[in-house]
Amino acid sequence: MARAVSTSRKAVNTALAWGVALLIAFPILWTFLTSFKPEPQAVASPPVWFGFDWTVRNYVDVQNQRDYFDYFWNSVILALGSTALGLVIAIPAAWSMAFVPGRRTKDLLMWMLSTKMMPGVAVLVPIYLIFIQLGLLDTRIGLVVVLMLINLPIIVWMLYTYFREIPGEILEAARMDGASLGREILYVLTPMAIPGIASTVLLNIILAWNEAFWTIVLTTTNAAPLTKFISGFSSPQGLFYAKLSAASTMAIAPILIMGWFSQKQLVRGLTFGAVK
Amino acid sequence: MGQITLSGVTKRFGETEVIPPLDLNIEDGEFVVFVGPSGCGKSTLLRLIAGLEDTTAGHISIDGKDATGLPPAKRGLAMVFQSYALYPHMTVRKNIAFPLRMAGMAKDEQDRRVEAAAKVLNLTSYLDRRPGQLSGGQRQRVAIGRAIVREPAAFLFDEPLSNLDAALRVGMRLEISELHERLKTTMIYVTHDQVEAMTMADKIVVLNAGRIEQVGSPLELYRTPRNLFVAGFIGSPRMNLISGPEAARFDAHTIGIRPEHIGVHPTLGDWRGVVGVSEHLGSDTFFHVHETGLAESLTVRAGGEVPIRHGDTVFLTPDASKIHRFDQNGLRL
Amino acid sequence: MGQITLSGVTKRFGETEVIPPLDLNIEDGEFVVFVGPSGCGKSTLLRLIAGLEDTTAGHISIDGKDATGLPPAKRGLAMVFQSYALYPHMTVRKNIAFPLRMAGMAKDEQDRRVEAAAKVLNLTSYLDRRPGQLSGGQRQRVAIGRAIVREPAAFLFDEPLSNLDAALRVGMRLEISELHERLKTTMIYVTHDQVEAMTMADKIVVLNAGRIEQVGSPLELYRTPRNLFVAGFIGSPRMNLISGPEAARFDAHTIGIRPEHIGVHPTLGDWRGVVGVSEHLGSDTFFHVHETGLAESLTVRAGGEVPIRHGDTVFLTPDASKIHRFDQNGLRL
Amino acid sequence: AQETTTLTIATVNNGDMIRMQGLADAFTEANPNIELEWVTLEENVLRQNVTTDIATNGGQYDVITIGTYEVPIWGRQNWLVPLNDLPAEYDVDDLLPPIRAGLSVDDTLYAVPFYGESSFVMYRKDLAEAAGVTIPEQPTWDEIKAAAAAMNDPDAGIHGICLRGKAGWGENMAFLTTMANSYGARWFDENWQPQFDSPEWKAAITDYLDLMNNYGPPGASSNGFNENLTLFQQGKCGMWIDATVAGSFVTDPNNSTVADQVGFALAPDAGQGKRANWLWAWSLAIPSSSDAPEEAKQFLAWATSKDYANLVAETEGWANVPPGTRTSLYENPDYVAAAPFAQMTIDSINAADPNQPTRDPVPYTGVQFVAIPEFQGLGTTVGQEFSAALAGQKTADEALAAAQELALQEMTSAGYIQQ
Amino acid sequence: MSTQASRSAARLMLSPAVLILLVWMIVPLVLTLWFSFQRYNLLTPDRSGFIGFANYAEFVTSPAFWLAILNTLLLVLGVLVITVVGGILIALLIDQPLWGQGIVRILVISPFFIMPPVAALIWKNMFFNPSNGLFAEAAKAIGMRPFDFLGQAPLASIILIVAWQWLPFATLILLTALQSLDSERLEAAEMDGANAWNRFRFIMVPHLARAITVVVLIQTIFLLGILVEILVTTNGGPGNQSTTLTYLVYQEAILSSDVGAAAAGGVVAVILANIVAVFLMRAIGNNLDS
Ligand SMILES: Nc1ncnc2c1ncn2[C@@H]1O[C@H](COP(=O)(O)OP(=O)(O)OP(=O)(O)O)[C@@H](O)[C@H]1O
Ligand SMILES: Nc1ncnc2c1ncn2[C@@H]1O[C@H](COP(=O)(O)OP(=O)(O)OP(=O)(O)O)[C@@H](O)[C@H]1O
Ligand SMILES: [Mg+2]
Ligand SMILES: [Mg+2]
Repeated sequence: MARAVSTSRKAVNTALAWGVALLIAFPILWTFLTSFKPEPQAVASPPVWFGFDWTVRNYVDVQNQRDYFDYFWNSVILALGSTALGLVIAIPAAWSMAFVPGRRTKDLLMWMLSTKMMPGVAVLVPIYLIFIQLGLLDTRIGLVVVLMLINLPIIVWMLYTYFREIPGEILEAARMDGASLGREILYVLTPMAIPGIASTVLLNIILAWNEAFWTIVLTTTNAAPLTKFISGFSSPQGLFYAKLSAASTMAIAPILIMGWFSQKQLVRGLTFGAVK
Repeated sequence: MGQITLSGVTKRFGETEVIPPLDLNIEDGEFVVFVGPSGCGKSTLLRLIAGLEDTTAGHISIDGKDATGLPPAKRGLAMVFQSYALYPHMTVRKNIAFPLRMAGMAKDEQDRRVEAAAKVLNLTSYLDRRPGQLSGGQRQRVAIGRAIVREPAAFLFDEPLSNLDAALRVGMRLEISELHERLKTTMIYVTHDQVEAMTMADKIVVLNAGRIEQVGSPLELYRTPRNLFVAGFIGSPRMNLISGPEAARFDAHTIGIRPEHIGVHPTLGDWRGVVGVSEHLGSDTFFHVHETGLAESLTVRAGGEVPIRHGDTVFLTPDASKIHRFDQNGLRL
Repeated sequence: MGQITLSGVTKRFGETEVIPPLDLNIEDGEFVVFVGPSGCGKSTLLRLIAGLEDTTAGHISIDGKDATGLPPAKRGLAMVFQSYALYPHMTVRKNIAFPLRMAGMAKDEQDRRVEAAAKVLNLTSYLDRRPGQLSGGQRQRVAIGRAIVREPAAFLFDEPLSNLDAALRVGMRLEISELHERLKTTMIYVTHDQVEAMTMADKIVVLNAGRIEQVGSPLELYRTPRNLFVAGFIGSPRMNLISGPEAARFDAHTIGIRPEHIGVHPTLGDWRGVVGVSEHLGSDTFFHVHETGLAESLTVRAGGEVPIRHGDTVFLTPDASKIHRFDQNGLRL
Repeated sequence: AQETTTLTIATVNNGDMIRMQGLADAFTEANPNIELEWVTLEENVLRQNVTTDIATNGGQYDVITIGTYEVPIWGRQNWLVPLNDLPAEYDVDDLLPPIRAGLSVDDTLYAVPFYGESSFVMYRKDLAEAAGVTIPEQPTWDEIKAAAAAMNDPDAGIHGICLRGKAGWGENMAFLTTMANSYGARWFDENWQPQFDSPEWKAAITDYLDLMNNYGPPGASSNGFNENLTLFQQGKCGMWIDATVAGSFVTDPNNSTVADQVGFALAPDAGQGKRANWLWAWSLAIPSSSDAPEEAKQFLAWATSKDYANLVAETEGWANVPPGTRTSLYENPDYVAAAPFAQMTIDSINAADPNQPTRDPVPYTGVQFVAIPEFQGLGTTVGQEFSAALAGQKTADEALAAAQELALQEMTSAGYIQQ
Repeated sequence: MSTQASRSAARLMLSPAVLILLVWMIVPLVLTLWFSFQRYNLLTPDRSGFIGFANYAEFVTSPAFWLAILNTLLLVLGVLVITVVGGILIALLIDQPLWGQGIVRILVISPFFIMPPVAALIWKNMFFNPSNGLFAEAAKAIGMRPFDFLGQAPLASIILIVAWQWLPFATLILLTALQSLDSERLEAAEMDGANAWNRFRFIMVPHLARAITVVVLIQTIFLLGILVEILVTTNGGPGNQSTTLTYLVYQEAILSSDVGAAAAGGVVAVILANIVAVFLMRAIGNNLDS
């Protein structure tokens, strides 16, 4: 409704929204702040807000304990690798479901989702044994495959809902124009679905980055990502709030920044067909 | 070349037979319009010809060769879709060149053909825009351009104008007709708008529930509709249909008389009635006449400046030579 | 009651003045159509009356009382939207009853009114369906039903038929006209389709870029368009406009002559030309005549059965009494 | 060129281990053919990863950090490489006897201690003085209770006593088992019958709950070692009974606000002949699935050697040397001078007897644990019962009854109790 | 679109995804089923063999079992209610015209990017801790006794953490749905005399139904598997106050190293998850089709 909103009303909205937003983001902001405090000031009572002795010592300490970048790169590789692999498998599947739907398509999709409901802990030992057999323990490729499998249903679903909004006529036009199936997907479907694929990729990267069960269980050093990095900080000895904050900040910062910068794309596609 | 023959072509979706066995012959260079109410199977028939659907039974041959099993790209046909189906991520130039690129044509030959098509369609200055930056009519022209460059044996159009507004529709209608005059390529054109059918077609195929009701030139259908369905479908406003004693007077189960073949007079005439809504178009006036005892309402066309208003009593006289007679099965007598 | 007066009503969106100060008076019971090209401000004007937009300046009074500041619900007006704006999760019955429910009306009174409206609109057998299960025309009727039950002082329609196909549009047009005959309530109807405007209106308001070009009955506009804009806008096919020496002959900068006021003859006439595309509608034929030296193309309407084809040379004769003359500012002389 | 071998070392993320990572360059310089990869994890995650790996023969690690609980069990399964062939200069006999015993199965050494610990009482001298109580070197539980009552001042943010409350066999149950030991209670009788229905357990748990409810910090049911350490360093605890390694943390002026006010005492007793102190050693071992056992041994020998102790002393000072493993360290005057808690530590360690943890005879070994595989799970579920009691969600009797029931079920299904 | 050729192509292109997911599901499931009938403790490999339903019996009769089911349901429902209601309110709020909308949005979605262990650590240490946490400080500042969140209200605390993590997701989807609401429909309701509350109740909420079901479906899938948050904060306690089914299985698998019992628990969990799934899919499937 395009009636003028009074300035006072807008001011009230703004104040409310900022209040809520700051409240929601507060734990993160506070962690960030704390990461620059000396340990004793991190637990000072009453809490210090800004008037503390700013220091990057905590970051140095954390970095000295273990090399952040090893973990960081593994996180990047696992997130990107599993996403890329997932796309390669999911795009054809989503194409099939969206453009050649059968009576079972919905059931199939729901079945795929239901594979996500299997509790990881229950199948930990079988998976671990299989990984030993295949020599995949603590390998990036092993983790890439597992993360891909975990997120595949979500990728397929998102792409499916996105593809469904692309008129089939365009693909038919490509077919009439002499494009083979592969070219139809490569030249027409994929470029058209870029926004949807982008948000799928973003969501998948986030999910893969933050996966904190298999990545901890199936890795030791070579493939260990930031989740493993942070799990070594969950209770160090003595006063540790500031160091914990520093390590936490390091673990979440890359994905948080990526998320902030790409939130438009992420939001645009993140509907799972909930919005028609 | 573009001679297309359907023999015994049938289409079933699961249990429902959308197209019962159907024969049709389309000559090279003809402009054929498929017309019929929504859901009658026009698009399905067109898609069968295009190869976008499999036939359940029957054969399709193009230029004498059996094309029933060929994939769409191999049939040498081009299609223009209702939604235009442009590739939104490509420029107009790339859109038009796409079929050539897929055919592996040399780059400069592609360019040459695209330029030529763009010139024909007045698109030259838009070649580097994306479809999203074009108006509806321009988009439609791009879709046609994409069809032209392939130099197909025949063009297939599926309601290409239905997304345009009234004024544009009239303009594009003319452009397509002129294109046909120029290229003389076979065109198969689907619409449910009978004005389009009448004004564009060499031959109209009237479909109803997947069956062909009548095939003929526009004026054939206008003058001698084979049955009630065609009579009611062709002509605008619709033909007035009257049954009962008045029809019996003409030795028919039902008689039909078009609005333009009825005379109006304030005091003299065969049928008496009261004027309901009257639509003044300036050039013409359409009266809806009630309480005639013949049908709920009779539509009558009169000149632009007839001094008759809502509520007046009028007398109507049909032009006897223009009365259509139908038997109880709805077939023309 | 539904007498509406706009005085000095102005609307600005940010910097752009969409409606410059505008005065308009709408009498109780009138059927007023706002017509004009896309983006000219028709919807905005309607929404100003409805109260869905604030006026930047000026006053709106309804039945003599100032309504400028009233919220929409308090103005006693009902609106039918282009998209129908039905509530998809409610049955037809609930949709129609919604305004009554909001007004806190007793349940049985609600039912009574809904039944009555449904009967008027032929919706009785669909009352328990959801909008999603209805055809376009039925949905449109539900939207009207929802407007009727409130017994508003005036109905506002914003292009209510533009989402319907041609045939349905004609039917619904009639239904709305008949509704107006029956209810005699003020109706303000927005469209950009001049056929709708001509056939439905008691009074047409032609808008262009937010300004009123002319107000008058359909035939007034058809016969005496005040300027070139109205002349070109009203009438279908469009009036032929000719400027240059031929216009000078008539002491004007531009002359206009409607297609239906030009005679065609194979050998005799004022203007010589070559027939391009001809559109045979059965009842009429429209010729597009080129190479006249007067304008790119002149449109001529002839009877249904004229033996003239593409490429023929013809002679045209305008009906001198029907020639419209305009000065260099486009104003009628 | 020599082939380099990479050793993957799983360590727990405590200060001593992390310090070792920093100093490991000394090792790799001396052994250029060996590269070290560190996996540093929080204790529970470490245990979970290492257990899964070793039990499935995954071969992820060459050196693992495990405790006195795992060593005998895993050694018996032949999951660990025996360490009887350590070089002479390593001086195995210098290891403290109770610790060495805990890391051996049938006289075969399966792990070498990195640091060892017992538990003792840490208290605030200033608060005790202000409250007018003295805490003797060998306190009884009654004296502890009295001192806690005297020092408790919640309005000033000071709690009389801080004890573990977080559920876990290595968390609250480590403390509670030693407390129960000192009250004369035991986990099982000689026939593996659970004993939580005994009056000794009842007394121990009741006293524990009283202490914590009256003089403990809020939220004690989620406090473990780290939480209590933080509280004590902030000066919020009058007393704290916990691991002897904490001695160096609470006296470290960099992190502790009360560094110069800490007094130490042996763990309390209740007149039953046993003190409430435990015995634990974080130790290094080599899984039999390792593909480089020889290089791993070299590393083990270096990391737990006297030379390593000297290296730490050189770089970080004597107070930071890993304690509790070698007799020689406690005979070193430099160390004794730098570590005020040294004597108390060695006395506590020597006072613990894994084979005779409590007054009555038991069929198991282990002071604050029962060295059977089932104890991890059982200890933790029982720990949850007591944690719930501490949170006020159960009474002592309910918790004890539930513990008895759990233990009975577990021991029966595991086959210890024959029906 | 449905020629024979395109249908076979579709089947071909669907098969990799289906096959690998099938393998990913079947192989561990079969192994798990197999283990669930075995005596198999990692730490006592010498004692093994078929023991019938003993593992199941033990798991189901364990005192924590029913509580765990209840806790699981409470956790899932609690988080769903908070995120859906909160999500709607926040979506309504930030959909209004306001200054700095972009930044507000960024702040609101931030928790979505936080990995679960970090989220749990932050909340546990910096907020819930009754001695050093900010909540305790806040309580002290207004003269109240600090509340021991994790000790006294463990499940509620975990629900709070998890809801915090998932609130952005719900908000985003609901916001998008809200923005897709045809403004003409709201205007129609306004013309019909509906006030703001009635427009919300009769127009917006029904419009959001579909988005809500999607939020419920996706979140339920993830919520049923919540583990790390519990592990880091309460370890399922005190007692079994915050033990969920997943945590119970974890306890068997990891703490007791009892693969057999864990497998039995896993099978039970899978069955329960599928019951929930079937319910959800019914509801959602319908809602997604319409
Ligand atoms: N893929 C399909 N599966 C099942 N039935 C279908 C399918 N496609 C079309 N139909 C049915 O076939 C009939 C004919 O459809 P078709 O699209 O050819 O109609 P149409 O004449 O083009 O209608 P319109 O004028 O509305 O475009 C309809 O009843 C339609 O429901
Ligand atoms: N909320 C708005 N903010 C800014 N400009 C607007 C807004 N609404 C409409 N306009 C502008 O006002 C002008 C008139 O719009 P309006 O919708 O009234 O046109 P219209 O005559 O109804 O056109 P159409 O026939 O396409 O519906 C247009 O130029 C449009 O861009
Ligand atoms: Mg169609
Ligand atoms: Mg408009």
